[in-house]
Amino acid sequence: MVSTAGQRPASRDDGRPRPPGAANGHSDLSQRGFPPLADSRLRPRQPVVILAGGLGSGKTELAINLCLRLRATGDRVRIADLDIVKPFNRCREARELLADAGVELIAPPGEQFFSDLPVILPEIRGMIREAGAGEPEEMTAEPGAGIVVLDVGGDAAGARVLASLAGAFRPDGYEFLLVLNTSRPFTTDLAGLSKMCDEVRAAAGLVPTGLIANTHLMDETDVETVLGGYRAVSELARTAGLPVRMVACDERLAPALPPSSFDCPVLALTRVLGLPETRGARKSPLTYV
Amino acid sequence: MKGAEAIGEAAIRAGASAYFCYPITPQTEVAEYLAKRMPQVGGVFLQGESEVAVANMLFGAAATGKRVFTSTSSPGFSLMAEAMSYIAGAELPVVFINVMRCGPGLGGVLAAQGDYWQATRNSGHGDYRCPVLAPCSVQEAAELTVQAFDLAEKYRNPVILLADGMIGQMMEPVSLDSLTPGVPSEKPWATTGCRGRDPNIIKSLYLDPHVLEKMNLRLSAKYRRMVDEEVQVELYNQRDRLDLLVVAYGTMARICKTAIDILGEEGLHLALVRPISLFPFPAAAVHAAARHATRVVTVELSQGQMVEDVDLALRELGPSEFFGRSGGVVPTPDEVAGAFRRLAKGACQ
Amino acid sequence: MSSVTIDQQICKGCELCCKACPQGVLAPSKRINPKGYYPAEVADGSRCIACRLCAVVCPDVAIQIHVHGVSYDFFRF
Amino acid sequence: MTATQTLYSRPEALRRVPTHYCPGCTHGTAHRLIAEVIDALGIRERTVGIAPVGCAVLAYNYFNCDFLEAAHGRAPAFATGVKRVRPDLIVFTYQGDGDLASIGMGEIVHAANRGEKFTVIFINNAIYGMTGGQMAPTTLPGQITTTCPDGRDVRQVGYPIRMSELLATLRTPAYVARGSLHEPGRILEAKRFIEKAFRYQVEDRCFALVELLSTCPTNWAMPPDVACKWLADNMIPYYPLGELKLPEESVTS
Repeated sequence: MVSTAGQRPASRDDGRPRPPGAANGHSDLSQRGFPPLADSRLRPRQPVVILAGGLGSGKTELAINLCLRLRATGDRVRIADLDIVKPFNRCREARELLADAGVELIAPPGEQFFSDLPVILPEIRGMIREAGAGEPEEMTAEPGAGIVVLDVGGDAAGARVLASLAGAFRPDGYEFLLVLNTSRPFTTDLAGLSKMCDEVRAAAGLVPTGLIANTHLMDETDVETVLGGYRAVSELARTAGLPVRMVACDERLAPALPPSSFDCPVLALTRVLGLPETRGARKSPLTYV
Repeated sequence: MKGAEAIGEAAIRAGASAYFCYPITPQTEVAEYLAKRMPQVGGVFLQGESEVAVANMLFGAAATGKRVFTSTSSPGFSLMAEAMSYIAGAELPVVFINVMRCGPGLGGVLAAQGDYWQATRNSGHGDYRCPVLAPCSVQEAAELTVQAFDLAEKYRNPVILLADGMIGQMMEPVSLDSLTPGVPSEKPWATTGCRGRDPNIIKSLYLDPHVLEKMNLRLSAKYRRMVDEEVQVELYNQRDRLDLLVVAYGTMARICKTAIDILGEEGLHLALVRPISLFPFPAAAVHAAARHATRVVTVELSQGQMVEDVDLALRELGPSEFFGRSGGVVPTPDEVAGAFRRLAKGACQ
Repeated sequence: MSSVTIDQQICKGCELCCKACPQGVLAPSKRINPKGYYPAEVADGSRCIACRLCAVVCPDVAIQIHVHGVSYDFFRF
Repeated sequence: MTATQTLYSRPEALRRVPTHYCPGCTHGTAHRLIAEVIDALGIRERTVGIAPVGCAVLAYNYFNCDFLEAAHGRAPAFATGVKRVRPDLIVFTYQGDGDLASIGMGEIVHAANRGEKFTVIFINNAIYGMTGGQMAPTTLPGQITTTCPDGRDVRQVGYPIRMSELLATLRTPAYVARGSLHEPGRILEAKRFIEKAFRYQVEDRCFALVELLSTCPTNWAMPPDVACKWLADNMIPYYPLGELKLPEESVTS
């Protein structure tokens, strides 16, 4: 009565090569630490960085990585969890990891931490305004400056939250980066990417300032996946008149990428949120403080 | 793909031509995905005024012989129970996807497995059963969605896909090309206008108690056939001698596998039986595996529901130990491994 | 010349037709039928003017109306 | 013309079987009018009817077309399901006042508001018939039922709901009319309303609802002819007859 479905090998026994530790989810991310940003081109050009894009494009993993790397470089980093779309895989789930590293997380307090209510804390508006008050060069040119990262929910639905914060952003005082994964449904070709870009722009009421190519297929990502994604995003960049700010990819794959392939820097990502069975960022059941 | 999207796309591959829904966290992504996709494939997408209405729309649409489905989460699933009874009674094929959240009452939006009883016994009134399939990965969610449509048609019965928020939100690569839906069968019973035949009437009311009992006996034979033919189970790490046998399904089974691996490195032999079909429950597989184990533990994201089926399956070997968290608290692999370690070592003493 | 027939299997004896007939053609039967009630029956068929009002009010569709020979359709509805 | 001619006989869309309705109950009249309209429009072989919970639950035994049996109040949701996946079929629901105006209030309002292109026949006899004469949402002020033995007290349970008026307020184009089945002239008028309601669907125009004031001699505790008079004297003043909404008149912008 054991079906064929049941005889499929369990996911970890499928023979694919995996880095040590991660295979059993044994890596302790807080002990391991995150390295400072080596390539200065990865540094934000403005004190406020908005990360938006399609649902499941990898915004949150990217936001957490960027924050931890900037923190390691010496910046004061604050990250606002603005995901009002879904109650799973939000950056608040890396609360312990961020706190250990000294990154300030702004997420709803108390039991609202767990809700899917559209809770936009009033201090977020203040934080954006305050961060944008100084001269941009002073703020971001050197490590030690204050940086605010806004991790926005997916698709146009998630980007609407930005429209509600209109007025807080100083013109030219923010970077609005679209994270694009061209292996996701609806964004596999130029038409889909353009549509996503337009919808997010319309919903946010802000004009994007750059693109991030983050094409991946989780553990099945290979070099060609990343290169193909970069090509598609570059095509969009030409049509939309926007720069590709960076390519992001899993740290395990980054060394294999030919450096000459890109006109932009590469951000190597450490998988943080992971799956429920991994022993990564989650040291205990999710709690708030 | 995310689990929610994979379910939606798999349903389209399975030939679903209509999807009715009412938004509820944590599965609204299915609706949002299909709002875009159904029009592209010429299918029907409709957001109804309530889960009550949605489930009854499914009755009407299924009565025409089309493949139809919905997705919801626990409180919405309760509201659909009325129509499920009628759909089971009228013998219509409909797929219900329940992405469970916490309860009771409004509960919370995080992952839980508290609707096991509701799904595997029956959600509504009367003497009926539905096949219940519980995926533990995005790929499996897609495959079981396709299977659900085929099963619904095979038995002319509602079929439930029971997942939790973790499965719905999890992103994993999916191969949709491997999905092989069965060919939709002829449906001479469908209400499509009586041209060239006598009128078809789809109903579940039989006033004569003897006629009604006969119908119930016929349905009950159908449910027994499901028990004989539709059991699905995954066995993980089976050995001849086990320190502990674990029974878990869905997301909880994934966490248990990591815990089993952790203890394996410590020299403890643990195995997992993961029911894929919750009804019919893989009782024989549980019993067979348990004969090699000194102890059995059932692990759930609830305070203990499936454990009753495990106890029934264990018969003379039972009862099972139980470990569960609820309220949306998902235990870490280390926490689960700790519980297993205590049970396994306790068993050795 | 017209005639009214009442299907005794279908009629339930509600008498709405008897009340509706402007000519007094129909009346309740004086004999109880095998089902235990008094169905409507044609008391004086010669007075029928084929107005069809009996059929219009009959909730049980028990009435048929036929016209023999030349008929003038005075009641068009 | 010299041959024998049949001036009136049973429509094809109605089977020749005795109904279970009480003597003088106007459900039968409503069934006949619908069947005549189905015949007149030549749509019997592509019609799907939806029976309610209530006295008319067995309607599928009487009509000669495909039929579904709905859960209490949910017939408009059933009809939505059928019509959305098979717009070529002609779909009608047949619902009583408890079914449509009480437990099924949500379904009917939203189906009408979405402009679902099916036809609703709403039988209003101001009482729950099947369950034995309890108060309905349409029971008249002061009217005695088993659950308001001293007469409906509007201070306790509010006034009867005028469903047709309520639905006619919706912005979505629709056809809404109220007829009555208590006398020949009104029955013929009701048939015109029903025919119009089905024709709008055949032409794929709009949602259509015809409310039919009906009698319940048994639960009203009066003989059929007295019930017809009671309807005329008591119901019509509260539930005025006529067409309440035409799709042509609706504001569509």
